[in-house]
Amino acid sequence: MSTVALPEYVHHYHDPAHADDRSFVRKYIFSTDHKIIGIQFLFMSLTFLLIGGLLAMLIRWQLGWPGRPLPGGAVLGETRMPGGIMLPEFYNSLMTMHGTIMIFFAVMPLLVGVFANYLIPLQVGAPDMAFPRLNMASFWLAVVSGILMFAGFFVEAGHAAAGWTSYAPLSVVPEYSGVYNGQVLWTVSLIILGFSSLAGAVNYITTIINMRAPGMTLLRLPLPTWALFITSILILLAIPVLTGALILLLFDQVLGTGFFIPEMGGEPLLWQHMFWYFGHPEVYILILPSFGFVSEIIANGARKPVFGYTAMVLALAAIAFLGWIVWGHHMFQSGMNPMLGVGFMATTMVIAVPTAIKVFNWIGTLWQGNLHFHSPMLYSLAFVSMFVIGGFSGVFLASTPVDIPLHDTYFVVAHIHYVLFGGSLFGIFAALTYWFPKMFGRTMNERINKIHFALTFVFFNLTFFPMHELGVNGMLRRVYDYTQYALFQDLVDLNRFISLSAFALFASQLIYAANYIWSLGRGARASANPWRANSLEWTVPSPPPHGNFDSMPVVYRGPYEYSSPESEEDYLPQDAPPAEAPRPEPAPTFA
Amino acid sequence: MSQAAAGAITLYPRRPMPGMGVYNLKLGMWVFLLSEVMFFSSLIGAYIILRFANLDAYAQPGAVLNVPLTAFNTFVLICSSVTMVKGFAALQTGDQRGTRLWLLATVFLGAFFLSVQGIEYYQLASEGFVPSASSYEAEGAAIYGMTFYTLTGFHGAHVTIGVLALIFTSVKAFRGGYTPTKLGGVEIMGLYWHFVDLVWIILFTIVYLI
Amino acid sequence: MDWGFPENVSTFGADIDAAYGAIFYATALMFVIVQGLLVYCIIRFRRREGRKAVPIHGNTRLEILWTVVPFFGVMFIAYTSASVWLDIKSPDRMPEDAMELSVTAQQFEWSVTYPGADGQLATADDYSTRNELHIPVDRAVRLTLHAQDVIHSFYLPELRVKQDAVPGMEIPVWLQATATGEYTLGCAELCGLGHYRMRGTVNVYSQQEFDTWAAEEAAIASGAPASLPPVAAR
Amino acid sequence: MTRFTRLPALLTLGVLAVAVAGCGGDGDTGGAPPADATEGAAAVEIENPGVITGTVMFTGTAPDLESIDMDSEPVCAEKHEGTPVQESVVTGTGTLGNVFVSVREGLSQEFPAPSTPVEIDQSGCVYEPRILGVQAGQNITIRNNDAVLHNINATPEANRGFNISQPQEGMTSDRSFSASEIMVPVQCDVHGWMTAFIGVTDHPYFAVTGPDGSFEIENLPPGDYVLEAWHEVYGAQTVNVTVPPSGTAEATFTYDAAMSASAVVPVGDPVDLHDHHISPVAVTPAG
Repeated sequence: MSTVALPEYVHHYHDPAHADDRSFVRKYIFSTDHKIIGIQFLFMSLTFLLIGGLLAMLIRWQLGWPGRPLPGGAVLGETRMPGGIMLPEFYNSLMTMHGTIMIFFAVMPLLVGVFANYLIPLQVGAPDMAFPRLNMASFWLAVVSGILMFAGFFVEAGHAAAGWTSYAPLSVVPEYSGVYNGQVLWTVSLIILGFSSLAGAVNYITTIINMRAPGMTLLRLPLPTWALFITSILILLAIPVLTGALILLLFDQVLGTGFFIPEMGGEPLLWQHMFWYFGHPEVYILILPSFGFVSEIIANGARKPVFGYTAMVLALAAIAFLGWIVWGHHMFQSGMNPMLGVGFMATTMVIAVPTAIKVFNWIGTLWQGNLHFHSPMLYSLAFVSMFVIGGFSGVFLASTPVDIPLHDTYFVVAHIHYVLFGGSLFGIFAALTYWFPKMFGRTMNERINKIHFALTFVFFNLTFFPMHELGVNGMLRRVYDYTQYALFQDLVDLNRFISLSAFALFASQLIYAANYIWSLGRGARASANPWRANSLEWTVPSPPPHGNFDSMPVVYRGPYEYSSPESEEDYLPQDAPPAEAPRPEPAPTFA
Repeated sequence: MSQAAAGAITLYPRRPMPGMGVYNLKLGMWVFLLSEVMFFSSLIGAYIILRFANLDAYAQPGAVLNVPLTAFNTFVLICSSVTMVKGFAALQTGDQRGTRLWLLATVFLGAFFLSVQGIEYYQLASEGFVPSASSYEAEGAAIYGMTFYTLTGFHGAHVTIGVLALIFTSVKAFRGGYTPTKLGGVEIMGLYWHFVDLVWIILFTIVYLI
Repeated sequence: MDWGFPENVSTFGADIDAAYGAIFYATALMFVIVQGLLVYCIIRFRRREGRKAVPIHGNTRLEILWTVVPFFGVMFIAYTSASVWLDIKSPDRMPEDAMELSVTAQQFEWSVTYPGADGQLATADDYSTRNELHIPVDRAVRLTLHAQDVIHSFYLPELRVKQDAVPGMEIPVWLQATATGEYTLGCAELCGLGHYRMRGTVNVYSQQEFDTWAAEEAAIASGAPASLPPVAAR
Repeated sequence: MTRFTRLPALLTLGVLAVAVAGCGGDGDTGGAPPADATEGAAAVEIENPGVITGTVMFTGTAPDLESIDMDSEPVCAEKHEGTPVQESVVTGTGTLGNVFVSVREGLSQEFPAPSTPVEIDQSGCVYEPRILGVQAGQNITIRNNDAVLHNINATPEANRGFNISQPQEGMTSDRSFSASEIMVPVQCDVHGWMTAFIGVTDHPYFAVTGPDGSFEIENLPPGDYVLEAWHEVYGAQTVNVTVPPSGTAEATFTYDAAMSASAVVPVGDPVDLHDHHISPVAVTPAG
């Protein structure tokens, strides 16, 4: 240990006597406070979530009523929906942007931008991130990127239409796609978003490694922080690969190079390898944080320690590691050497193992618990149930021969939505609701949340479960008008049913949005620890002041000491000194 | 646990946790460099794949590229790493003048490297080796030019950023901005510089020698 | 609408369907176990006043059990899948005496080239069809996929074939139909705004019918005027 | 492969971002002419206008036309009596049709684009007309008269191309080209046989011959001109003509069936105008 004292180590804790005298702009717009940045990310990504959902509704209109004019759809213009009839190129833009926006601008920033920012310093006991200004840059780069991505809808010849995977050469050559600047905007926007994610990841990793409070050993970290830590490592290592691939794509698009153009010596499959080398870790970036949130909330709801905490951490790490060696399973039918397919199938199958560990450990956490069904708990239980279905459909797709009929059909669409909506998004609902009192000092209306939960659960399954059936029947994804195929003509009724369910699903989300916005101003005041939870963020006021903690917290135990014999109450905060009773809290607001 | 209750501010003790034993800035730079490793890996990977797919399109070492000139340039860049180390060592012993001079030397060597690379590009371009398809006569050369300029160009961009950052660091050093107890800026500058140097050695081997 | 895959008319289709069925029953069993446990916990351990949860931190023996069992389960699936897969896709295992056809994909059509009377591709008596694949029943057919512009995917749902056609690559595919009739040919990889229209038919004939058809086509092809010089478009 | 270098796109990205906030409208209608533009060349007063009349002759035996296999598109096949053919060579008795004739050199005035659009139909899975002339900036109305998807993929060199679709019968789209270009190839990718060529000029002095090979270009200012004929199979030719005040000039082009072997049809690339003095009738193998 060096004896040189370096000022970099000094962190400012909150002083209640010292009023927060930052200007409005510094406090709420160009803020370096991790909590404000988290909330900024929150509203940005919720906006994109809404936009992405609206795009999906347009897609479902076309699939439910192929070629039928959408009432009022003509307002979108002659180049998109002339007379309300959707054009195929607009359909392709819609499904491309639905995927891109949901993955890069809704789910990823909701999981990482919002919760990594908000939770990590609070859960490790730090006053802020390691690099607050870098953190601010991360948010504003994401805004720039989002604006560029959205701008694509308004440029000549429309937005990117080569799918969110943007396979070359379709994404490169305008004569093939009919898209000109839209495709370039897509590429540039994602390059910028990559820098934003990178800035975030450097911050999260450094903060978790270096800024933990005394006593906060790695195996006392709450699981959300663990999940976000591993997610950050994935971002750190995966995003640069995407950036490299995107830069080559951009050169092909604007400078006339041909990295992915066979006539010029390029390789179309190189794009796929580079994209999926990033893309599969990306899938785990989109689910691991939800694993963390759900573990936290299930333990809280069950009033029990997480079953097999260490195994949970190891499983997270194992999933993240395996995520690097399975990318080829997206390319089984791509013309890749079939022997490689066998290898990728084997590694892909192995991922089921750590995933099974997590699922059984969640059930183990419920076992002999005292289950409080507050709304975050309901969302979390739905997460486990839906994610399991997404995992099982993954086994079908992982098996190379079974993938032959299922690849690029609605079976894949069902799979990704069971994982991303049934999984990630239920996890996000759980987390948004669970940490709402901490973020805004108020509580959401529990009854409305439960209505939202019930509607979402029902309509989610009515929307996406039948898609398995469509896929097994062979219905292709990314197809504007499947009735062109004689084989799929009798699928119209089922598609129409799915579309109606999807509309109801979308409408149900508006209930949550309304409740969220209403609760921001009118919700009941929240105490510091309404869920009677253990981790450090619940030891500070709701919302926490600038600088988070009055003084440095000291941690004595892990985060899941619920129903511990040490305590009279059924919870035991991480910073409560041994043999000291937990702070008195009012009765829980859920029931 | 020492809490210096100096006025309104509570100070973290020097090392609150058994972390990595390095301070934030240095850890952050290490973490960032990991992502840079992945970035260059992706470009180098693309280069290798494209080269194996178009073996005929790539010239033999020395047939197109000026290997001796670039070997000399590589030597220059390695020297700049040495001067960087010297600068940091001088700062640790409190030798302000040495720090400034070694930093300036590093700036000079970095800029020299870039100039030689610029001259090399100019020569190659005037011989017809440009990164587009139509201008170079050799068959299949498009892919060679594209990958060559992309790889070396991205490294050049990193060196450029490094030189600009070194100039900033040097100015700060001349203003006495670094002391033996406050040397984080120089140390992370060095980390970045050594990384860029290391990447070049790999690129030189792959692009010029193999 | 059927509840399973479309009717299978391919020799190896039965193996795929069997693999699908095996995974279906295995996952259905696991589905019942996991969701059943979940529902059981939710009902059995719902909140009761005055009851305190039991603070169990884990159980190593159980955890090892549910690590090892899924591992061998999925490895078994992977092992059985591998041979089916290689029989279908590996060029080494494709039938030697197959009829050779060439398939070219471009926006937005499939063109299939047949060897003429000489049985050889790339000779003068070749002829081709557009958006139609004509093959004899019970005979192995080996197709070489090409793509002109972007990536397409050669998709025959009833024959359980799906294989991307990538520009710059030649990708072999084989199949053997088991029943005559008209089936679906489609494109499974997004290839542009006309992607959804890039479909055609597979006509599986008896060998006799096929020979008749082939003779007719060959006659038309040889009698037809020499095609005009290509227009310098695209 | 022809591809745009879209470097300017990168540079305008920032502008685009602002444009989202600002315009929010439809940026894709293309260069529509101003509403008050009067029709055709009438906008420009020509003193003592002259006329060029002429014929495109054809010698040799015209080839049999390639038949189109429309089996996969019965909706279109029904619209044709007998087997539809690729109408690439349309001949009369010793004359050649579907030749695009236009003035290439000799004009000094500017001619505003007419406000009335020219129309091109897709009917029975062929383009009507196959050869179309249009002035730069003038709208082209593209109509789908078939109950199947057509896409219109225009791949010019000097202009911004487009690739749009019309999935339903009766749909129309308006597009225009901003720069003169002979010829812009147009292709339907869904029906690979569907081909059309659009000649874009920056003046109204062009014509497309009928099967009788005759053409007439009116209202020309008196003067010396280079006239070019373009045919998709037989290539391009140029000829010098002098138009007297208020008079008529004659011009004759002659194509031979044998030219198809050597002709490289200059699509997109303008012919070399300095070649025209060598011989009044010359096949210009461009490319």
